[in-house]
This record gives sequence, structure tokens and C-alpha cells, in this order.
Amino acid sequence: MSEHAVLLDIQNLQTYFPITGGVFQKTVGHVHAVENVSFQIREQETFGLVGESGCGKSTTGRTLLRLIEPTAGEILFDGQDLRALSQDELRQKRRDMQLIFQNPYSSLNPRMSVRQLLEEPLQTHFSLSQKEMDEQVLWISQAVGIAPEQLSRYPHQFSGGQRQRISIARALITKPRFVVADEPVSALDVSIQAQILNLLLTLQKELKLSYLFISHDLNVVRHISNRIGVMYLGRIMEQGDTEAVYRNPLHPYTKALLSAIPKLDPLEEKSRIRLEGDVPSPADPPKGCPFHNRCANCMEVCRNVVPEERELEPGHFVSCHLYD
Amino acid sequence: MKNYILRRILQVVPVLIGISILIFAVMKMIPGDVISGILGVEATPELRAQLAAKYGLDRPYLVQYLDWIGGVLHGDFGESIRTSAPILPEILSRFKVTAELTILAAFISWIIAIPLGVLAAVKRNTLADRFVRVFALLGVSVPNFALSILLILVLSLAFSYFPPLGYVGFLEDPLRNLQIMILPAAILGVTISGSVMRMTRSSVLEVLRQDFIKTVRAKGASERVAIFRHALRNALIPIITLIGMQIGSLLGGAVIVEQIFSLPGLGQMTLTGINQRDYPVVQGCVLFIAFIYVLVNLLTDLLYAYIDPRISYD
Amino acid sequence: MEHLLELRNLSIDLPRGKRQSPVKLVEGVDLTVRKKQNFGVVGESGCGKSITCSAIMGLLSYPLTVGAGSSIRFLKENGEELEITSLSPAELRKLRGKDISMIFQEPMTALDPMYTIEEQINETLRFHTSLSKPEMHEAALAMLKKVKIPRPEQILKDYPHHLSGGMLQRVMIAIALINNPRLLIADEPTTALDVTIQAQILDLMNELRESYDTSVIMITHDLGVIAETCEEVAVFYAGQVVEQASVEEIFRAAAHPYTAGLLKSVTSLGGEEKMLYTIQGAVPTAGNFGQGCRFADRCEYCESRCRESAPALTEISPGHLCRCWLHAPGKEAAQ
Amino acid sequence: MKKLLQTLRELWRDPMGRISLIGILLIILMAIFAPQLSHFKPDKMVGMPKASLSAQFWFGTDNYGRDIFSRIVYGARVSLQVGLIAVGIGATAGYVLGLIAGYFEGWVDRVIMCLMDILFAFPSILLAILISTVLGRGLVPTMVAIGIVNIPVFARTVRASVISAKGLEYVENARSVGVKTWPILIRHISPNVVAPFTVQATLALSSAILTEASMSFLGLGIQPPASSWGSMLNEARTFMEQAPWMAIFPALFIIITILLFNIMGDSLRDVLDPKLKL
Repeated sequence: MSEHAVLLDIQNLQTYFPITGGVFQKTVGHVHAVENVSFQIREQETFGLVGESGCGKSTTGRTLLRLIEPTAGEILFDGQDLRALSQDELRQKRRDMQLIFQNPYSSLNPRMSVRQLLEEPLQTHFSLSQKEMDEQVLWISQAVGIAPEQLSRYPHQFSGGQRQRISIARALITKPRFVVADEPVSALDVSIQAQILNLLLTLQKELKLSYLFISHDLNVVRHISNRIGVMYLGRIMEQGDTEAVYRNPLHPYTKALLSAIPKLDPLEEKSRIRLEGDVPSPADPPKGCPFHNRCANCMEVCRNVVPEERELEPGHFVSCHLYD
Repeated sequence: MKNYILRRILQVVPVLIGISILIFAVMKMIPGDVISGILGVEATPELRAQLAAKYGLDRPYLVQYLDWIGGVLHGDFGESIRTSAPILPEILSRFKVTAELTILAAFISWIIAIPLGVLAAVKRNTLADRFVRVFALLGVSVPNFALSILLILVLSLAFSYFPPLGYVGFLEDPLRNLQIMILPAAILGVTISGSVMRMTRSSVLEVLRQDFIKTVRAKGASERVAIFRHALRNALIPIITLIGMQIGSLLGGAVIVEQIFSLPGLGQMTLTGINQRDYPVVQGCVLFIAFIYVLVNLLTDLLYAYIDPRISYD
Repeated sequence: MEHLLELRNLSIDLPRGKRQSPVKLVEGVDLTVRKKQNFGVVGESGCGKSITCSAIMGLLSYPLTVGAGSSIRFLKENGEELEITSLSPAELRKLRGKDISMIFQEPMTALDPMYTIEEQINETLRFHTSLSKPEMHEAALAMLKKVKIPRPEQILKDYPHHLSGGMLQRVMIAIALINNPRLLIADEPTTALDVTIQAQILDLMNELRESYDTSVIMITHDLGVIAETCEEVAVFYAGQVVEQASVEEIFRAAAHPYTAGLLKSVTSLGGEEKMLYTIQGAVPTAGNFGQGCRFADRCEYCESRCRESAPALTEISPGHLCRCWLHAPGKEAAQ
Repeated sequence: MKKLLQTLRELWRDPMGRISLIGILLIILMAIFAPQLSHFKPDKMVGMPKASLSAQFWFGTDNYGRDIFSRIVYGARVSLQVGLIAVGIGATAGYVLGLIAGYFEGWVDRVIMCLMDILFAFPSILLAILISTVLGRGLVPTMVAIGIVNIPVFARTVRASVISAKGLEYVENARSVGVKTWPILIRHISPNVVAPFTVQATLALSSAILTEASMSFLGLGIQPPASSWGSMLNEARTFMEQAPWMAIFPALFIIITILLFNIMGDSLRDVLDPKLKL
């Protein structure tokens, strides 16, 4: 475990979205997007959130930045309760916590030049002279590998990888302490993914950043994260140090997920834990353990009781009745 | 399904109430009072008061409104100031003409527009497409009254054809009725076919680009199946929405075309009412037309839900 | 012709108006698929792998066309040889969905939302067989069981939007296999799906292979999928095949610097080294390829001749083809 | 301003756009220089009634012996005036209402849109006639009536583009960076409204001109002796066999003007919103 202090402390975070229906469009239920999620991120550490689509990992990332309002729970950033902030205080706080989007095509305003895109966060949070602003822009564009002569161009004149560099520059120009990276390499080609991952790692060291790294790609998450949480149907099923989880997965879902990754060695024997069926709808989550209807080890208790999170090894938590 | 229909109907209610309030308010705001209109300015105060009492004009607006709308709900639209005849039976008998005109016009526009729109989409960027697009642009741009006048002019000067005068109901003499109706209906149909054509072309093109058309082709489908069974079926949804909205243009267009061709329809009745300052008649006619329009839009919405399996009914 | 499918010198053109010559999105592609073979095509977005396979179906979307001098030959079951590039639309239609079928990347949008699953399966049968309605129902039902769809009777009555992505991809596979085709082209069939669902679909495809005499062309950007499902693999880069060999050979001894680089960057993901191996730069866009090797700008072994002239695809060991000056015959002599 | 010039330049590059630009410019010039262009007063009897086309009366004279060419030229003034002012009223009110409804959503949105639905529930010509019964007949009441009729289309267009712009990822990006509400509205959202708004305005011009002509044709809009193409056409009806030119020229000018604005609207859509181009 790292010796750094806790930067972000999430306790029992919950995000529900109302479902309306009936003649009068009343709220008839809720999508349980994030359900009782707790984890901590230390300074200069990367916490990886993995899970399949619809498991609530992106919603978690946006909720803890309060881009989506949480239904319940605590978000402590550097000891400060983010939920207690007013909208304007929160807005000012955003210079310390930023978001990198998955899609560098749609997340950059096509009408703004790279320079304008990079200056906007500075204008928002600092009152700098044009000269100071130029210095900052030059510094960040060099750090992410955008040539100064490209600053007057517009996003559509760049390739996907270059555009993602611009997004990263825009997120980091205010020198935040914490960044949520929401599937930052998923939209990119394999040969470009590695470039962006390296960039994120280099910048983390230089700027002493903490990341929440959200991805469905288990290999990518393993590479970049110090700790990971495995999400399923809005809940974290298992969390711990990355290598501990990958070498010794405890939850049946984690095991199945890991064994589903296609192996890169054509000769390797494929022994796969097969998961039948689909993920249930978060609008109508099953009673008991959310995974019970697909779990090979399902027991009577799993159908009725939501398992508690237990610490089986130091720092390695799992929510499963197998370990009761 | 039942929930969906109920919800849509409930959404329409405030609009209908709003419409009636708006019409009522407009009628009350008309400068110059009705009584002077009927009796002349020199009428004695006693006579004026008598007439005001007769039409209930001496009561507060709210009472007048409720009284009027209550009557409307019971099928009583009041009486004409000019003829003292009850208004609703007159509206209904004239609506037959307007309905025939608009329905005929609608069919004519679909028969022209949908095939041509599909053709333009399928043969995109060819001569045929260009022809259809020019035709559609003209359809959108040529006002129905200008087209009517020019057509009458051409027909009378070049072919010595004059549109038959004197309206005959469809039930009395179907052939003669169609002879009378076909020209105004065609003019009305052509002037709205432009936008249907454009919508058909663009939505068929849009659907033809979608993935599932590639699947259909990969299954070995002929172009005919891909276009009609799949592309057009999917493209119908936006087309139907447009058609619902076009009923408005048709009803509005009918006001003008009825006037030109002397058809005894609702539009003509409304205009006569306005020119004669017969406000109860105007009130009734406009309310009726607006209700019909809202109703048709409601029906297209329900049809939409029926055609598209993706719309859930609850 | 002993092989099922032979592409020779295939090029695909994007017209640029009357004055300019078309952009060659794909150029000089030679591929041979044998009977009952699982053939992988791997490459990054825009490398031309998908449109190559659309060309096999005669399904290039407007305005793309097959370039002059291209040949796509296909061996029918009765031993008849067809030149796909010169078939009439009607002849092509007979082939599609019967001898060659295809599944796509996005199962959510690959089926017509207005028709039930049964109607869409029946369509494929109706185009190519003369089964009666009850017979079609039986066939559809049996096929859904083969692709392991639970409650098949119910699913037949459902519309596409009722089903999940994984289920829809199973339906697509059912539609593709129901006429027992000779060749199945799978265009990124699992890319849009989650890992656990991807695993289900790949397992299903591997299983079905046992009971069908179908060759499969698996198009993917994921080397892991190739490793799990294919015997032979062709690597595409910027509209060309840069390397082709058996899967074992590619993973053991990739010869082209691009293939090697790609493998290295992917395998280093799980490794101890924090900094990943990367291929520098970005893929050149079609139309800007220049006269030399198309990978030259990104290649760490680039020499002067790489920029001057383009290498040819040559056999460097039995069954192993590579398009690189490093492995060109007479390289030693040249040095 | 730079943007406007650029748009005009792109419009000029499109052949259809060029035709519409030239045509509309000619009509505008015609309206501005009406007194210089016409040899006669438009409302004075200057020749024999129903005189045919001649070097003196280019388009002939009408039943009162007024010069049709002069009346057409002055009629362009009426059409453009009504078009511009009616669209100005409709666009301004519609923009404000649409922006408010789209940005705040919730009950404000519901109330505004319900009002718009009510206005939308009338065939537009009928609503214009209805409003003008209150306002009276003539130029100004007609402009105001058509302006009110135009409000709901603009409100709907603006609201829809505001709502779709709010869902754009780069707008969320701006929020996540911490940009304030107003800069988000101005820098990120409103540029998305400008394009559909401009296209809508051009198309609304053509429909406003059409509505004015229809109303005047019915005798409910511009009143004689002022010259409006619509009322000229109406007067021509009685004399169609003796003096067909009385009908032909006003009809042609109405059609051409509406056509030009529609062509311009289409080209503008292609230029400003390439996504919609098919």
C-alpha cells in the first residue's frame, strides 16, 4: 500500500435516476445506477474502476465530481465535503478535479481553436495576463506533445490520438490534483492507446496527480492502476491492490470477467468460466446479491440477502456470501 | 396502450381549453360592439339593452365564456346574428365539403409525393432526382391561390375549360361532385406535396444509410424488398408526423380555395362570417377547425405509436 | 480452383470527381481462404479490412467501387467457379445469404426495428428456399436453439429492441447460418459487446464451426480474438496486407515491424514495465501514402530505400508472407 | 460579422445560393428604388383601363387604368416590409421564449410550450385572419398578426436546439472544467442555435410573404388603394379573360419571391448545417 494520504474518500455513494410512467408521468421507479459505493483514492495513486457497460462506473465518476447529483452518500475531497458546497463554490473547486472524456471527437467544441480550448479553463479559474496565459498554454501543449504551431488549428484537423492529447491538456492546464479519466483510450486504435497511456503515466508523475481510471478493458486497467474496484450492477463487488485482485480474484464475477479476456497466446489452453445470460436491468435489480442469477456458486442466502463488504486480506475487500 | 392513449388525450385537453379561451378573448377584443353592428349607431339605449340581454352580453366575461363553452359541449354553438339559424348544423353540413376537399387533396398529394420522394432517394443525384427536387421546391413555393388563378387562366384561355359552378353534394350526384372537386383538390394537393416529397426523400435516404439495410442486402434481398419493405416502412414514421401537421395547411388552404371555386365549405362560411361581422359564426367555425386539427394530430400520434413497435405504450 | 475464395490484386476506389484519379482505399490485396478455414483479418480502423470484406459480398456502399484489374473468385458447392466482380446484381443476390453470409459489428442496429425476429429470419429463407410457412417456423426455431437462445418460441415473436446486444448477435448468427453458407464473414462481431458476452459469442462460434462446413473470415482489431478463433491471419495496414501467416507463426515470430510493434504494445500491457512499447505517430490517411513503404514514417528500422520504393509481399518462410524490405530477398546481398 | 461574410461567401459558391442571392438583391433594390423605377404613381389612374402591354405600360394597366408595373414595384415594398417585420416579431419573441423554455425546462418550459401548442393548433392563415379581426386591416396590423403566427415555429426550433446542445459532450466538458453558466450559454450553446435559427428565419420570410399575399388576396390584409401583390391578384379575378396580364404579373412575382427565399433557405441549410445535407 502506498504511504500517501487519502485525497478522495467516497462513502456509501448512491445515484438513482427516476423512471416515469403511467398516465400522469409519475415516478414509478428508479434506475439504481450507483448503489452503496465506497472507496478511497490516495494522492498520486490511480484507482481503476472496471465493469461491463451499464454497471454504473461512468455514473460513479460523474457523481463524485457532482456533474450528476448523488442521491445519498459522502464525497470527501481533501477532507472537504463536496456535497456541502454551493454551486458556485463547487464550480471554483473544479480546477482541482477534472474529467477526461472517452470520445475526443464529441467532447471538444469544434468551433474553438486548440488555443481557445486551452485558455478557457485558465480564464475561468485564474485572472492571468495574456503573457502568463501563453506561457501556461505552451507549457501544457509541450507536456502532452502538441506542437506550438498547431495551437491555432481546430479539433477536426487532428487525428483521434492527437485530439485526446488536447482533451488531456485541457483537463490538466489548471493543474488539478485529481482527474477522472472516463474510458480515455477506448475510442482509439490499439497502436495509439499505448501512446496515450504512457502520456497519462508520465503526467501523473510530473504533476503528482491522482486518477480515477474508468475502463471496460481489463488489461488497460491492470496496467495503469494501483488499486481497482470491480463494478457490477451499480455495486463494487471486489476491490483491492491491482495485482492482488488479478492474481487472486475472490469474487466469482471477477473470476469470470478475468477468464473472459481473450488470451494472446493461441497455444494456451482455454479454460473459461462461462457466464450465462445477460446483466439484469439496473431499473429492476434482483433481490439479494445482484450477481446471483448468473453465479455458478449461488446459494440460498444469495437470493435474499445483499452480501456485506469484507476485508479478506489487508486492503482486499469482497462482497460475497462465499466468504461469510 | 390504454395508458398511452389516455395520456395523449389528457395532454390535448389543456390545448383545447386554451384554444377556446383564445378564440373567446379575440372575439371580445374586436373593436366596435356587436350591437351597434346590428342595430346601427342610432339605436335607443332600451333596444340596445334588450339585445345585449338576449345575447347575454351584459354578464361578466367568465360567465359568458362558461355559458358559451357549456353550450359547445352540449352541441349548441349558438345562433347566427344575421340569420338566427343555429350554427352547429350549418357547420356540420359545410364541413362535409371541406372534409371531402381536404381528404381528396391529401390523397392526391400522397400519390404524387411518396412515390416521387422514394424515386428521388433511390436515384440520388441523377436527372430524376433533380427533377423531383425542382418539382418539390415549386410545390413548396407556389401559393395555392396563385396556382388556382394561373390554372383557371390557362384552362380558360387555352382549352376553353371553365370550372363548373354550383356545388352538388357527393351523395346527390357523385360524378358531378367529383368534376367540381377535382380541380381545387388537385391544386391543394400539389401545393402541399412539395414538403411531403422532401420529407420522403430525406427520410428514405436516411434509412437507406442505416446498418440494417446492409443486413437485408447481405441476406440476398432485391432492391425492391430493401427499399419498400424496409426503407420506406421505417421512413414512414417521420412522414406520418409531417402529414399530421399538414392537415393544418390543408384546412388553411381550403379557406382560400373554397373562396376561389365558390365551394360552400367551412372556410367560406368563416370568411362570410368575418365580412358580415357575424362573430358567433366566426367563433364557432374557428373553434371547430382548430378542434379538428388537434384531433387529427392526436390520431396521427396514435397511429405513429401503432406503427412503430419501439414506442412502448405505458 | 481448389480454394474457396481467392482475392487477386483487389483494389477499392473512392472516386474524387471526374478530373482527379480515385483514391485507392485498398490496393493490391491477395488473399486465399481454404475450405473450412478460420481466417483472421486484423488491422486498425481505416486500414481497409472491412471494405475488403464488403467487396467480397458485392456490398460496397456508395460511392466506393472495386478497382480495375481486381479479381474475387469464389468456388460454389457444385464446383462452379464464380468471378464475383463480374456477376450481375441478380446473380450476386443469389449468392448473398446463401453461399456467403455476413454478421456485423453493431447487433443493436443490424436488424430492422419494425419487424419481429421471426419475420427477419424467414426473409432469408424466403429469398433462397421454397419452404412453406410452418416449415420456415420450424427451421427458425431449430436455428435459434442451435445458437443457444433461451425461450426461442418467445424470442421469435419479439422485436429487436426487446433483446440485448448479445442475444441480437446470436440472432444475427442464426440468420447468417440458416442457409448453411460456404463462407461466413464476421465483421468485428464482438467489438460492441462486453467481455463476458464476447466470450459467449466466441465460444458459440467456435462450437458451431464443428457442425457446419463453413469457412469463416473474422475481421477484428483485437489480436486476442484472432488468437482464440483463427488458424490463418492477414494483417492489414493502410489499405494493404503487410503480413500473412498461420496464427502460431504470427504470435511466435511476427516479421513485419508493424505486426511486431502491435503485439509488443499489447503484450506489454500485462507486463512489469510501466512504460508501454509504442508505435510512434499515426496511420497515414488514404491518398497521402507516398511512394515508399506506407509504414516507413512510424518504423524504427526505416532506411532510405523504405522511403524510395514500396516493398512487395514476399514469402519469407513457407506460408509466411511479409511486405518489408527487412525481409526482402537479396537483402543480405544489398547490404 | 466575419462569420456573416464567410456564410455569404459560401452561399455564393453554391450555384443555387448564388441565384437566390442575386434574385433577392434585385427584389430588395426594386423595393428601395420603387419611386425611381416606376414611371407612374401606383395608385393613380394614368391610362386607359385594362390597356395591354406596351412600351409605356410595361405590364399593362388594370381596371382603373393604373400602371401594373408601378404597382408591382411598390408591391415589393409591401411584401418585403411585411416579411421582415413579421419575421422580426416572430423571431425575437420565439427566440426568447425558446431559449427560456429550453434552458430552464421544468414547469416554465411546460407553460411556454403549451401556449405555443395552442397557437400552433390553428392553421396559420386562419390564426392570422383571426388576429387581424382584432387589430384591424392594413399594413401594420397584418405585420403584427403574421408576426404572432410566426412565434411558435421559432420557439420550437430554438428550444429544440438548446436542449440538444445541452446534451452535447463538449457542453458537459465545459461544465466539468467549471465554466460559468453564461459563458457556456454564449460560447458553447448559442452557436448551435444560430444555424437552425437563421435557416428558419429565411424560410419564415417566405411563409410570411405568402401569408400576407393570401390575406390580401382574401381582402383581409393590405387595403386598397395600397398595392399588394395578393390584392392585385384578387382584383384581377374578375377580368381574367379581358386582361390576363392583371393576374399573370402579380402571380409571377409572388411565386418568384417565395421561390427565391426558399432556395436561399435550402442553400443556407447546406452551408450552415452540413449534417442535414443529403
